[in-house]
Amino acid sequence: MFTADDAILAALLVPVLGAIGIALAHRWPNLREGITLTTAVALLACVLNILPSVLAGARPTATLFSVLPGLEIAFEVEPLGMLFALVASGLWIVNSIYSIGYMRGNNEAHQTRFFVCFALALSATMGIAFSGNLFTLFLFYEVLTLITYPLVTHHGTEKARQGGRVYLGLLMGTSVVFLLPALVFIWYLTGTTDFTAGGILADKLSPAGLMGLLALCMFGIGKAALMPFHKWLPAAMVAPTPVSALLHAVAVVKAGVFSVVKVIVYIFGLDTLGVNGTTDWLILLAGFTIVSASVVALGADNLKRRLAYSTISQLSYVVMAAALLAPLSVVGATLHIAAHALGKITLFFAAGAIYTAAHKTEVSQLDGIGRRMPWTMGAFAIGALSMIGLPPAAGFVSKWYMLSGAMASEQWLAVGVIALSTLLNAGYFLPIIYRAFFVTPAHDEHDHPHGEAPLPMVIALTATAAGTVLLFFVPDVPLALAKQMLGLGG
Amino acid sequence: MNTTMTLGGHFTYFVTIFLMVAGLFIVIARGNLIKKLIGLGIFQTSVYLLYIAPGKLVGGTAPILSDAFTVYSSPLPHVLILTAIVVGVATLALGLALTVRIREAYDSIEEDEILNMDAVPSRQEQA
Amino acid sequence: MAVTVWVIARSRNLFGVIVLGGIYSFLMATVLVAMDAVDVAMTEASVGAGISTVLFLGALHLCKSEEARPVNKPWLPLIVSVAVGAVLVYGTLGLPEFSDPKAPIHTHVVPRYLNEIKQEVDVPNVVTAVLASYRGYDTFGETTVVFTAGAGVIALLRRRRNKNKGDKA
Amino acid sequence: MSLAQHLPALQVVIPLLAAPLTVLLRHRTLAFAVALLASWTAFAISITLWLQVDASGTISYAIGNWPPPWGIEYRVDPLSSFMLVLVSGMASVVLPYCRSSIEDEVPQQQHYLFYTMFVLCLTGLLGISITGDAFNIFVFLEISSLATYVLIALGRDRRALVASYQYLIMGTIGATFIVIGIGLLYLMTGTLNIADMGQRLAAVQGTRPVLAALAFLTVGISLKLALFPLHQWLPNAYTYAPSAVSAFLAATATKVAVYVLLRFYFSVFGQSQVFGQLPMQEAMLLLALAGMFAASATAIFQSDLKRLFAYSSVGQIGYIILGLSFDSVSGLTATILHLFNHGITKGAIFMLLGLVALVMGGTSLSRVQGLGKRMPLTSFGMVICGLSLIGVPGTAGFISKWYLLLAALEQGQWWLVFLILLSSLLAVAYVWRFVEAAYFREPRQDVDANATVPWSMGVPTALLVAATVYFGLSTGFTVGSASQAATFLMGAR
Amino acid sequence: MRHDLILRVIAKLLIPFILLFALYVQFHGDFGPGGGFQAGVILAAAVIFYALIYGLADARKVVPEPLVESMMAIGVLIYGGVGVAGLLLGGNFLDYFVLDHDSVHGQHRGIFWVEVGVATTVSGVMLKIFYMFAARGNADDE
Repeated sequence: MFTADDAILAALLVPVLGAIGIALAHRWPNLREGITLTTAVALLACVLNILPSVLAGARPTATLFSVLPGLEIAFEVEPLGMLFALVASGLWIVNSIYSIGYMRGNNEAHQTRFFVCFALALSATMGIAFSGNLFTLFLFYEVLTLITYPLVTHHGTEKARQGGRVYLGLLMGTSVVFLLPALVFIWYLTGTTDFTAGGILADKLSPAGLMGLLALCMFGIGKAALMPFHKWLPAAMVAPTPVSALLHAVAVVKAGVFSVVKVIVYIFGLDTLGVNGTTDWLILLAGFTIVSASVVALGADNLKRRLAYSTISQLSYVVMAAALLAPLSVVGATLHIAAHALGKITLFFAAGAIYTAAHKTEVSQLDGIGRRMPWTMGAFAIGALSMIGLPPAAGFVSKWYMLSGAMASEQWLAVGVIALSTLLNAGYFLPIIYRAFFVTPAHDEHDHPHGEAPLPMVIALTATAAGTVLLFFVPDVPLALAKQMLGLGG
Repeated sequence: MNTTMTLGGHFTYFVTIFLMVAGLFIVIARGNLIKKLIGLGIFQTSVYLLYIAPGKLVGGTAPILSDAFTVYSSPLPHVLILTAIVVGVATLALGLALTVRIREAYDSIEEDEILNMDAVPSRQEQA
Repeated sequence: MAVTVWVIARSRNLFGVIVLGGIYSFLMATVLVAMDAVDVAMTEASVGAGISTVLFLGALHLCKSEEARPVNKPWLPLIVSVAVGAVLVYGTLGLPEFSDPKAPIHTHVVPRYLNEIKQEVDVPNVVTAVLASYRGYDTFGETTVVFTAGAGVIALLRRRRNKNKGDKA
Repeated sequence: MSLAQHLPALQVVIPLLAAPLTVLLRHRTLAFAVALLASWTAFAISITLWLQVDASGTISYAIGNWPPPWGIEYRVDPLSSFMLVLVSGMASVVLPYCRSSIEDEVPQQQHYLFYTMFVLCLTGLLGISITGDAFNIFVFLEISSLATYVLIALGRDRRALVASYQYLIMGTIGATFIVIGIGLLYLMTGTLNIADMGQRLAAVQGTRPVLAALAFLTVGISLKLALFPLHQWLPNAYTYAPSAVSAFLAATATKVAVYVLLRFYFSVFGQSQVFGQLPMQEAMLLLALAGMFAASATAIFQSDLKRLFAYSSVGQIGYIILGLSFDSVSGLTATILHLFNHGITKGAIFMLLGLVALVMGGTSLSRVQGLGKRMPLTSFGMVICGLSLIGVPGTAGFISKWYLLLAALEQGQWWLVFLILLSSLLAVAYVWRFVEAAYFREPRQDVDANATVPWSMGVPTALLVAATVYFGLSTGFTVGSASQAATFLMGAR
Repeated sequence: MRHDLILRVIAKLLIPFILLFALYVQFHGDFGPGGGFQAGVILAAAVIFYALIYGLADARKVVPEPLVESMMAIGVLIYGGVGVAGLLLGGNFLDYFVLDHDSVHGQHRGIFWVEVGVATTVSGVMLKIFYMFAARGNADDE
C-alpha cells in the first residue's frame, strides 16, 4: 500500500514527471495544460495522503542518501511543513487554472517553458516543506531560486533582466554569504543539521555567538524579505502575474518565512533562545520592516508594487511572531502562513485579472472598475480584509493569535507594531476598494469597454477568496497542525 | 692547500651562480625569441656545474673503474646531468621549431612586435 | 667563460652570439673534464657545441639575424635574476666543502655503485652502468623526451599540403 | 608470475609505448585506436591500483629490481593513486572526444602526431604522479611539458604559437628551478629517492641549502601550477589550444603540479619544516587570496569564454592553495578534493566550449548569443558546470567549498570564511555573463544552422557533466580518498 | 659550392671514419666514456655533414625520411622491449638480471640493447630535426 513515506518522494517526483510531460507535449497546448492540471491534482493527492498520519502525530520520513557523514538529503514531515505543503500544492491547482487563462488571455511567449519551470518550482517547494534537516532545506532553497529565475525574467526584456539580476543576486548572495557559513558552522558544532524538536544548539554557544548565528540565518534566508534584503521582491514583480501570485505570494516567500520558523523552532529551539533576549533585535527589525514596508506600499501607485510591499510587511509579521518565542504567537505565525497565502494570492489574481481585462496596472486608474468586474473586485475586497486582519477573513484569526501571543509575553512594542500596521494596511487597501466601487470613472478616451476577466481566472480568484473566508470559520486543520508542532495537544 | 680548495670550491659555485643569473637575465630581459633560447641554454648549462662540481674528489679520477685508482668522483651527478643535457637540447629543438613557425606567421621574432600585432586581431576576433 | 656569457648578453648580432654559444659550450666541456665528468663533457661538446649550434644556425637561416634594440630598460629582469642569484648564494654557502669526501653524496648512495658494481653489473664505466641499469628508467624517460621533441618538431614543421598553416589571420 | 604486481610499471609504460606505435602506424584512425586503447587500459589499471592501495596500503615497486635508493622506485600511496585515477580517467574521457574535435582544428596529416603527443602528455603526468624518485619527477615533467607545448601550438589561431612559446619559456624556467631545488636537496642528502630524502633530511633540517631548495622548488612548481602571479602563460595557452587539449590540460596539468608541490612539502620537507622555518603559510594565504580575487575579477571582464574560464581556473587554483595554507587535515582534504572536483568541472566546461566552437564557430560572448535556443543541452550543461564553479549544493564544487569553509572555521578565521564566499560571488558574476548571453540574446544570423554535434563528442561531454553532479551528491569516493590521502600526508613525517 | 671537388673527396674519406668512431663510442661505452646518446649524436652528425656537402636531396636518398622517422620510434620500442622482456621473464620492469641465466651477463645484455635503443632514437631524432629545419629553409627560399 502507498504509505506516507512513499508519498513524500512521490510529492517530489510528481511535479518533475509532470514537467517532463509538459515539455514533451509542447506542441499541443491543450494536452499540455491538461497535464499541468492533472499533475497539480496528483500532487495535492500525495500531500493529502500524508496529512492524516501527521495529524495523528506521526512523522513520516524518507532518506535519499548521505552526502557527507551527518549530512543526508533526508525528509521528515512535521506539522509546519505539512501545512506549507498543503497550502502550496492546493493553491497550485487554482493557480494553474488561473495561469492558463492568463497566459492565453495575454498570449504570452514560451508558455511551455513557463509551465515546466512552474512544475519544477513546485517540486522544489515540496522539498523545502518536507526537508528533514537544514542541509536539505538549503539545497532545495537554492534550487527554488534558480528554477524561478527563468520565470522572473520570463519576458526577456532589459527590464526583466535587471529584475532577474537583483532577484538572483540578493537571494543567492544572501544564502551563500550568510546561510552557508551558518550551515557549516552548525554542522561543525553539532555534527548534524537535523531539525529536532527543542533545537540542537542547546548550550553549544555563548549568547553572543547564538545571536551572531541567528543573524546569519535570518539574513541568510533572503526569501523572508527582511529589510535590508527585501529589494528582490519588488524587483521580481516584472514576472507575469501568475508567477507573482503563486511564487511571490506563496511558494517562494513562504519558503522564506517557513525556513525562518523552522530554524528558530527546530535548530535554535524556543527555550534556547528564550533564556536570554537574543531575539529582541529581530523583533525590532521585523517591526521596522513591517511599518516601513507598509509606508512604502502606501505611496506606491503601481498595484503589483503595492501588493509586493504589503507582502514584505506581512512576511515580517511571521518573522516577528516567531521571534516573540511565545507559543501562542508561533501558532499565529503558522496560521498566518496559510492565511496570508490565501489572501495575497487572491489579491494578485485580481491584479492580474484587471491587467488582462482592462490593461490597467496603476491604482489611480481603477476608478469604478468594480462595476465592470464585480467578482474580481469582490474577491479583492475579501483579500484586502484578510490583509488588514478584519473578520470575516482568515487574516483576523492569525493576527488574533499573534496579538495575544505578544500580550502574553508582554512585548508591548510588538503589540504596538501590529496595531499601527493594521491601520496602515487599511490605509492602503481601503482606498482601492473605495475607488473601485464608489468613484465614477473619469471619462477618458482610450478606455475601451471591457467586462470580466476570462472565466478560468474568475473561477480561480473566487475560489481563493472563498478559501479565505472559509479559513476564518473553520481554521481547524491549520490550528491543529500548529498546535501539533508545539506539542500543545490538539 | 685546503684554503685554496675552499676558495676553489666556492669559486665554482660563484661562477655557476653568475652564469645562472646572466642566463636568466637574458631570458627575461631580451625580446628576441632566439636570444631568449640561448639564454635559456646558458641558464640550464650552469645548473650542470652545480651538480657536477661537488661530485669531484681531489685526487680522484673519472668514475671508470680500473685497478690503478681507488678514489673516484661521484658518478651519480654525471648520470643526472647527462639526462639533463638531453632534456635541454630537446627543449631547445622545440623552442626553435616554434620560433620558425612564429617567424612564418608574423614575419618577426621580436616579442614586443608580435604582441603588438596581436593586439589588433584580438579586437576584430570578438566580432 | 664568464666573459663569453657577458658578451652574449650584450651583443645583438645573433650569428656572433650563436658562435659564442658554441664556444661557451666547449669551455663548459673542458671544465667538466677538469671535474672528471668525461661522459658529460663529451655529451656537452657534441650537443652544446655541435647539434644545438647547427640547430641555431638552421633556425637563424630562416629568421633575420639582427636583434632589435630592446626598448624598455631591463631593470625588473635584472632585479629578479639577481634576487635568484642571491638566494642561491645564500643556499650554496651552507653546502659541504668542495671535494669533501664526507659529503653525503659521497657517503650515502654512491659507494654501493662504486664497490658492488663488479659483482652486480661488472661494467667498468660506472656512469654507463648507473645510467643504463641502476637508473635505467631515467634514461628510458630521457629517450622518450628526445622522441617527444622529435615528433613535436615534425608536428610543427611538417609541410602542410592544405593551405591552413598555423596562421589564419 | 602474476601481472597484478607489475601494474605500477604498466600504468606508465603502456601509454608510453603506445606513443612510438602511433608514430610507426602513421595513420590517424589506427593511431586513435592505439591511443584510446592505451588510455583506457591505463584507467583500468589506475582503478585497480586505487583499490589495492585502499585495501592494503602503499605499494612500492623497484624498477630494474634495484632496491631504492639505488634504483628508481615507484610508489603508490593514497594520494598518488587518487591522482592516477583523475589523470587517466580524464584522458580516457577526453580522448574519444578528440577524434571529431580536432577534425577542423588540426590539419589532417598531423592527427596521428596529435595522438602521439596526447599519450605522451598522459604518460608524463602519470609518471609524475606515480614515481618515488625526485629526479624521475623532473624527467617525466619534461615529457609532459614538451608534449603540452606541441599540443598547444597545434591550435588553429597563430597566437597559439606565441602562447606555446611563452609557456615553453616559463615552463622551462620552472623546470630548471625544480632541478636546482632537487640538486640542492641531493647535495645535502646524497639521495634522490623521495622517502629516503625525507628521512635523511631530518638530520640537516633548517640548514641554508635546504631552505634555498624549498624556495626554488616552491617557485618552480608555482610557475607550473600557475599560482598567481606566475599565471601569465595560462590564459593564452588555454585560450588558443585546441578545445580537447584545453579540456585535458585544465583538468590535469596544473593539478598534477599541485600534486608535486604536496609531494615535496609533505613527503620530503615535512609540514613542520615548510610552515615552521619560513613564513610559507602567510605567503601562500596571501597569494591564494590575491589569485582568488584578482583572477576571478579579471575573468568577469573577458569577452571570450575560453579566456574567461581560463582566468577562473587561476582563481580556482587560489582555493586549492588556500586549503593547503591552512596546514590542517581538513584544509588538505579540501585541497585534494578541489583538485578532483575542479578538475572534472573545468574539463567538462572546456569540452562544452569545444562543442560551442564547433557549432557557433567561436567562443566569444558575442558568438554564443542565443545558445540556449541553438544548443539547449550544451548550454544547460554549461549552467550546471557554472553552478559547480560557484559552489551551489548538489554539484561537485559545493563539496570542496564545504570542506574549505570547514577548515577555515576550524581555524576560527571567520573573515576568511566570508572572503571565500565573496569570491564565489565573483564566480556568480562571470558565470552569469554567459547565462545572460546564452538565454537573453537572439542567436546571430551568421552561424550555420545545420552544424550538429557528433555523438562521439557529445557523449563524453555529457558523461563529464553528469560526473560533476554525481560527485556533488555521492561523495564516498572523493571525500573518502581525499581525507585518507590528507591524513596520510600529515602523518607522513 | 655544391660542386667543390676537394670537399666531396674529403667528405668521402671522413664520413666512414666518423661512422666508425660512432660505433666505437657506442660499444666501447662500457669501458671508456661514451654510450648510446653520444654515439647517436655522432651518427647523426655524420649524415648532417654529408647533407651539408652533397645537398639535402642526396642525403635524403641515402637516409630516407620514413626510415628516420621510424628509427625514432623503434629506438624507444627497443628500450621498452628490453623492459617488457624483463617483465615476461619474471622480473620487474627493466630487470636485466633475468635476461640471462647468469645475472651479470644479463646486465651486459640489457645495457647493450638499451644503448642500441638510445642510439637509434637519438640519431633518428637529430637527423629528423635537421631535415625539418633544412626543408623549411629551402621552401622559404623558393
